[in-house]
Amino acid sequence: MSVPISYYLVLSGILFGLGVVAFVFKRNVITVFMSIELMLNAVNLAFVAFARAHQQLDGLVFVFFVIVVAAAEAAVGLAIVMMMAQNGQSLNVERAHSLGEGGPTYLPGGSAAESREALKS
Amino acid sequence: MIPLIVFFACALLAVASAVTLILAREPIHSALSLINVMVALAILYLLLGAEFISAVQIIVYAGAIMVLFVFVIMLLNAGVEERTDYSKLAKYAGLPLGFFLLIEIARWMYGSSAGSTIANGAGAITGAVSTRDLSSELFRQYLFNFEATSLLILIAILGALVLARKNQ
Amino acid sequence: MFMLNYMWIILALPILGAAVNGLFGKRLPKAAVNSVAIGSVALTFAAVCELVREFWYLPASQIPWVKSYYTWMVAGDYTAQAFHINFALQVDQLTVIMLLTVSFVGLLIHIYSIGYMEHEGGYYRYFSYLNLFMFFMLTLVMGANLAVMFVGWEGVGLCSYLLIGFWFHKKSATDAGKKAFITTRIGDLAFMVGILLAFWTFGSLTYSAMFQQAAKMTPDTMAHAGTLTAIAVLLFVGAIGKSAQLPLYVWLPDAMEGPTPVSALIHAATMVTAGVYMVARMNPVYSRAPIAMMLVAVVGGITAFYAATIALVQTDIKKVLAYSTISQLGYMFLGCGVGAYAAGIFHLMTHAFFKGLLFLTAGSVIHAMGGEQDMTKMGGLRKKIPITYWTMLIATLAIAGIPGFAGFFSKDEILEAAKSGPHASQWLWALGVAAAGLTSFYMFRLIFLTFFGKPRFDEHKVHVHESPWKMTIPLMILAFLSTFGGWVAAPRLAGGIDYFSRFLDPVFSSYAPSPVVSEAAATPGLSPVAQVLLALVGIPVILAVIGLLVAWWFYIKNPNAPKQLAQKLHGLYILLLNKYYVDELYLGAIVRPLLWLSTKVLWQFVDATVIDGAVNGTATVARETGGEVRELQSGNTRSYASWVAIGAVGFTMLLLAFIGWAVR
Amino acid sequence: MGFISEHSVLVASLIKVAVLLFIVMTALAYLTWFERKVVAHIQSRWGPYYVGAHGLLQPLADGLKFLFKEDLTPPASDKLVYVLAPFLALSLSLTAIALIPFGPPNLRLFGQPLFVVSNIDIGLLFLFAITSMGVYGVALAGWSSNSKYPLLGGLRSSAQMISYEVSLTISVVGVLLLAGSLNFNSIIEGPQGQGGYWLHFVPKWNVFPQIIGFLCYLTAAVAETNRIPFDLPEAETELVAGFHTEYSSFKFAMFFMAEYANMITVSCLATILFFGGWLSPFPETWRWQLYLPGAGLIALGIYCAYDAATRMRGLARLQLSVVTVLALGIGAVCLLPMVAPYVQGPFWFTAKILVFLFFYVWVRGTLPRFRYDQLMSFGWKLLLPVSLANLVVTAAVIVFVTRHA
Repeated sequence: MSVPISYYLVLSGILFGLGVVAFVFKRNVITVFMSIELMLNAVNLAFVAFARAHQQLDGLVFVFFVIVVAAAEAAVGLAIVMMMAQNGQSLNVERAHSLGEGGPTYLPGGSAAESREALKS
Repeated sequence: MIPLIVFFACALLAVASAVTLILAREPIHSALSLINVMVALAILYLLLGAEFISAVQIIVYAGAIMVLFVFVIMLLNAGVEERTDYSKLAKYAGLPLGFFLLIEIARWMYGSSAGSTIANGAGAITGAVSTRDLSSELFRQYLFNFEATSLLILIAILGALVLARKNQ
Repeated sequence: MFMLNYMWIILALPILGAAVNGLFGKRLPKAAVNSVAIGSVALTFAAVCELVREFWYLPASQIPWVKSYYTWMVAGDYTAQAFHINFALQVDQLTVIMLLTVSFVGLLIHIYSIGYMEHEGGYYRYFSYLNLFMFFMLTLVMGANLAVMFVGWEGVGLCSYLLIGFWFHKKSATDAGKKAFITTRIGDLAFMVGILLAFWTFGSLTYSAMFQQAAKMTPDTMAHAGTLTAIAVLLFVGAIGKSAQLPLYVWLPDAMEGPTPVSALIHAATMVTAGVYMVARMNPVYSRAPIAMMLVAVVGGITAFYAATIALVQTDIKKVLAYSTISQLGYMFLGCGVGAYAAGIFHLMTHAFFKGLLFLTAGSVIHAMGGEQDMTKMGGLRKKIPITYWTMLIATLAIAGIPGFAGFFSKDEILEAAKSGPHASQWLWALGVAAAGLTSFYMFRLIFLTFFGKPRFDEHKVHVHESPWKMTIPLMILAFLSTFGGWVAAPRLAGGIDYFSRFLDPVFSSYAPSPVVSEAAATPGLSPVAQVLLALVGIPVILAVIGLLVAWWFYIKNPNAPKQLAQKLHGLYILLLNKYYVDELYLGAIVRPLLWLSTKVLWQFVDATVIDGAVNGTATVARETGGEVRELQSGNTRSYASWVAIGAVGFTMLLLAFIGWAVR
Repeated sequence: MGFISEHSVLVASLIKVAVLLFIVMTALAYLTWFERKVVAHIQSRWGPYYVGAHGLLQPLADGLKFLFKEDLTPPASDKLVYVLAPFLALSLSLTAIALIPFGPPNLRLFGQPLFVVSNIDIGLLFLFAITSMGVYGVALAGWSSNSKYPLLGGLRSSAQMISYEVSLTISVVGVLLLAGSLNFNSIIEGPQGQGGYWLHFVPKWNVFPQIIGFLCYLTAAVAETNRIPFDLPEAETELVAGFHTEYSSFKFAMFFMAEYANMITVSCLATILFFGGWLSPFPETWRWQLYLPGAGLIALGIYCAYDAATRMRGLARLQLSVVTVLALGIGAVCLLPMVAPYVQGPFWFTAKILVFLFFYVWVRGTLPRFRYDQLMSFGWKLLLPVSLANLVVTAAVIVFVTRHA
């Protein structure tokens, strides 16, 4: 009784989609990073499945590279997060928008309402 | 029979964990659920006969990268995530489209590969990709890429150091 | 056979020296720079000698000896018409002559330069340029096809530019450099077109192939001028530029701004004669283009006379020599033009000797006078700098064509050809002879003004001293050569063989439409002695002597006669003094309009309004759109993420649609 | 029945796991006893003495105590994670042991390898995978109990483990290069398996060519198990008890057991990689080694008998005599010719492991604790470069030899 490859692919597709949703949905920088990792994992699954299906090693080799890149990304990204925190900035991506149109407006950490006020100004 | 059971168990675990990743407000919980996903995927890799990959998946991803995440979360004591909602775009366009993408990709991948089957778990383990072949592939055909990635990660390390250094 | 197989060594040595001096010269001590520069050139000369020795034993069947080293340019398919150029070098009699002349004179002048440039800044720079020049000149001479030759052609131009403007802090020097470069460039344009036309006509740029093609073609006649004539004329225009003939001679006098050894090497001995070499080299083409031949001859003759007239009244010692160079070059072209290529080359060689010597002695004089170049402020130097004086006197006798000296033989040969050669014409002969008279006049004027009479300078300020041996040794050697360098052609006078022409004969007769009589047909029915006597008391010689006497009368007998004459013929004097106002003419006719066009039209209209307008317009548009679009940049990462998601969806949709279509 | 025959591998594995679990649990319990005894003697004390003869029942007592203590959870803690952490720690450390081969794989019972639970090609990698997950137990425990000291302990442990895992792995790679495999059995049977002996009696253990790698491994392993001198996560004097400050009763016991299980795992790994695992150090030709296990046990029994007869009184004497009987009995069985070969593997393996465990306890009894920055700089600036250098040199030598052989 064998598992059709399509199952794996569908699973990876679902995971990837969930990763995208998480990427859009999450507010915390770290979790946003995590959602990226989730997407990468989904892609890896697809790679391995294809490699298995075609009996070729290239897919597996590529997984390595994906993992390495993910590691690098995590290292740098988390360092950035650390700096954000050290500068007393909130980890909420919606509050970190110094590059936004309208210049660096610091959103007070209070209620959403006054934050919106700050955004408008 | 067993492979199917294993597969569905892992798939279920993975998807559920991914959903909890999204829903959890506590970053640690998200991290844990992501680890779950990774472990589940590692098992699936075993099922697919990619032993080495699954080991690497656990060692590097779950054992190193995610530890880093947990470490940072603990260090910053990142509290409960506040569900601010400044981005109308994300609310009304991003999320729906994300879900749409999810369904679309899944559907397409199914359609593109429906019916093609591969060897089951037990067979896969016996017919597993030997680490030797994998490494020879990696160090012969993909040597340059390998070196390039090593350089990349070195640069990443340096970048992380520079960023995290106390700025004086 | 070693050197014949490794001819590139001859080119490699000087460029090596140039590279070493140019790159590290700044840090090297003077001695090292010297040894590098001199050593490289000396080795080059040795290599050339070895080459000549091997060439001597080469069977005639293997001449010209061509060796191709690597494929340089390829374009088009490998058909007959494909543009395929090798970096190939060639040796034949003509090359041998040129090689010997260039490398030997170059060597001497290098040695001379050590003494002359001793106290100058940028010492290493000077020598690296000089070596570079040697490299390019040798390339020009040895190239086996027009392309390689063109490389040398342009390279020597570059070096002359660099060396004329060597004292770049002097504006006049830099201007002179630019003038030389641009003026020659005008000629080079035509030259290039000529090359391309030649390729288009012959399907190759390699000499032998071209000449074979040319030999197949029907020669143009006086009545009907065809492609051959066009090629010949175009190439000759290039030669006009390079060899400072009418009307493009204007750069050469200014080129005297450069160091004197440079003037000697580049602007007297070697580079300026490149044009003559080219015409001689392309003789199969020229011989089939009578109109071009006539053009060459006429331009040469007129230049010879014209420049001589200007030289009459110049007071700057180097300027005089410059104009005399122009006129001598005119002689060479005259020789080539009337079909006596051998005579032209012969004169080229002898001229290299005595004109190089003249410049060097002039440099020695200037050196002795502490930088003074105006002859009217000299005089009476005879006793003070004897070596310079004697060598310069020898050179003068040579250039004036006094029998027994080198110049006599070559010039006589040219005039003979002009009188009785294949393309002879009385007028050209007359021009040549007149120029000969004038030459001897202004040269002796120079001598008398400089060395005789009482000093016209403050002896307390300027203490005149003989130059160091580094400078005098080359002078003596050149003096020796300009005395006996011409004797190879001596037997001709007695109706015998001209060994020089005999030696060069294969080059000029192998592709000639009708066998060229390079030895002037001796007057028949006379005993050799009579012939010799006839030659010795020939009209040129007489005129030369007259010129000598006139100069003596003017500048020794009664020194204020010149002024009176100047008063009498004031207009002519002024005209000559201002070199026929040619520079001013060019300035008014060409330079000013160009300037106006470029400032008023091109700059202030085209650039300012059209181009800038376009650029600024784009910028404005970009800014406006950016101002609109930047509203998107909310700074909210989630919005960005949403944009990414939207993009992804769109792309995926596209992809799926495409795949669906592809599958279907 | 059909199911069993169909999935004999599965069933056999389950049985083996159960047995192994039992053995390991006991071993853990008595490892604590062992440690306390040794440390006590190092500090010239008697150690546990009253509960049973030589305190042999002490572990039992401890276990009961843990069970009956009140299990309290801090109210501010994150319940789920708080409960999850100890389970994670223990289960992972136990799982690791399942990969260890305790004897030659070709010894079979009912067609199933007797001493090998799982003999997979990349056993070593899996071991590392599992141990690398072990960090979470500590880290999460530290975080979830939501109080200062545990948090600090958790942070320290995660940083420390990550740091030392790197050098641990790299120091092992040298051996892998020599063995050319990731499978434990092929590593064990590598050079010595082909009957390799120097001077006919010195076994070709990897430790000899890889001495530097071995030292690195040993150091990193101590740090990996959070033991003195690297026990900063649970430094009593600095952080009360580090990550398990808030834990009590059985959850605490789990952490406790996990630590000892890790010790065992690491020792097993050292044995396998560097000291030829379950292979006997003596050449095959020395037949008498077959009877060494039995002889040893009988000797132990005799000692116990003597001890019981001379020193013990009452209950203790009874216990000791039980031990005596057991020892003598098992020893006798081991002496039987058809049994003896089966015992060889486990015997030697256990013996070697015991040496390592003793070493651990010894270190604990001897060395003081590092300061945290010292720890980090030592790990990154000394250990890692040395192990890397070892790896490079090994690789170079191997390449050279294979080229010229």
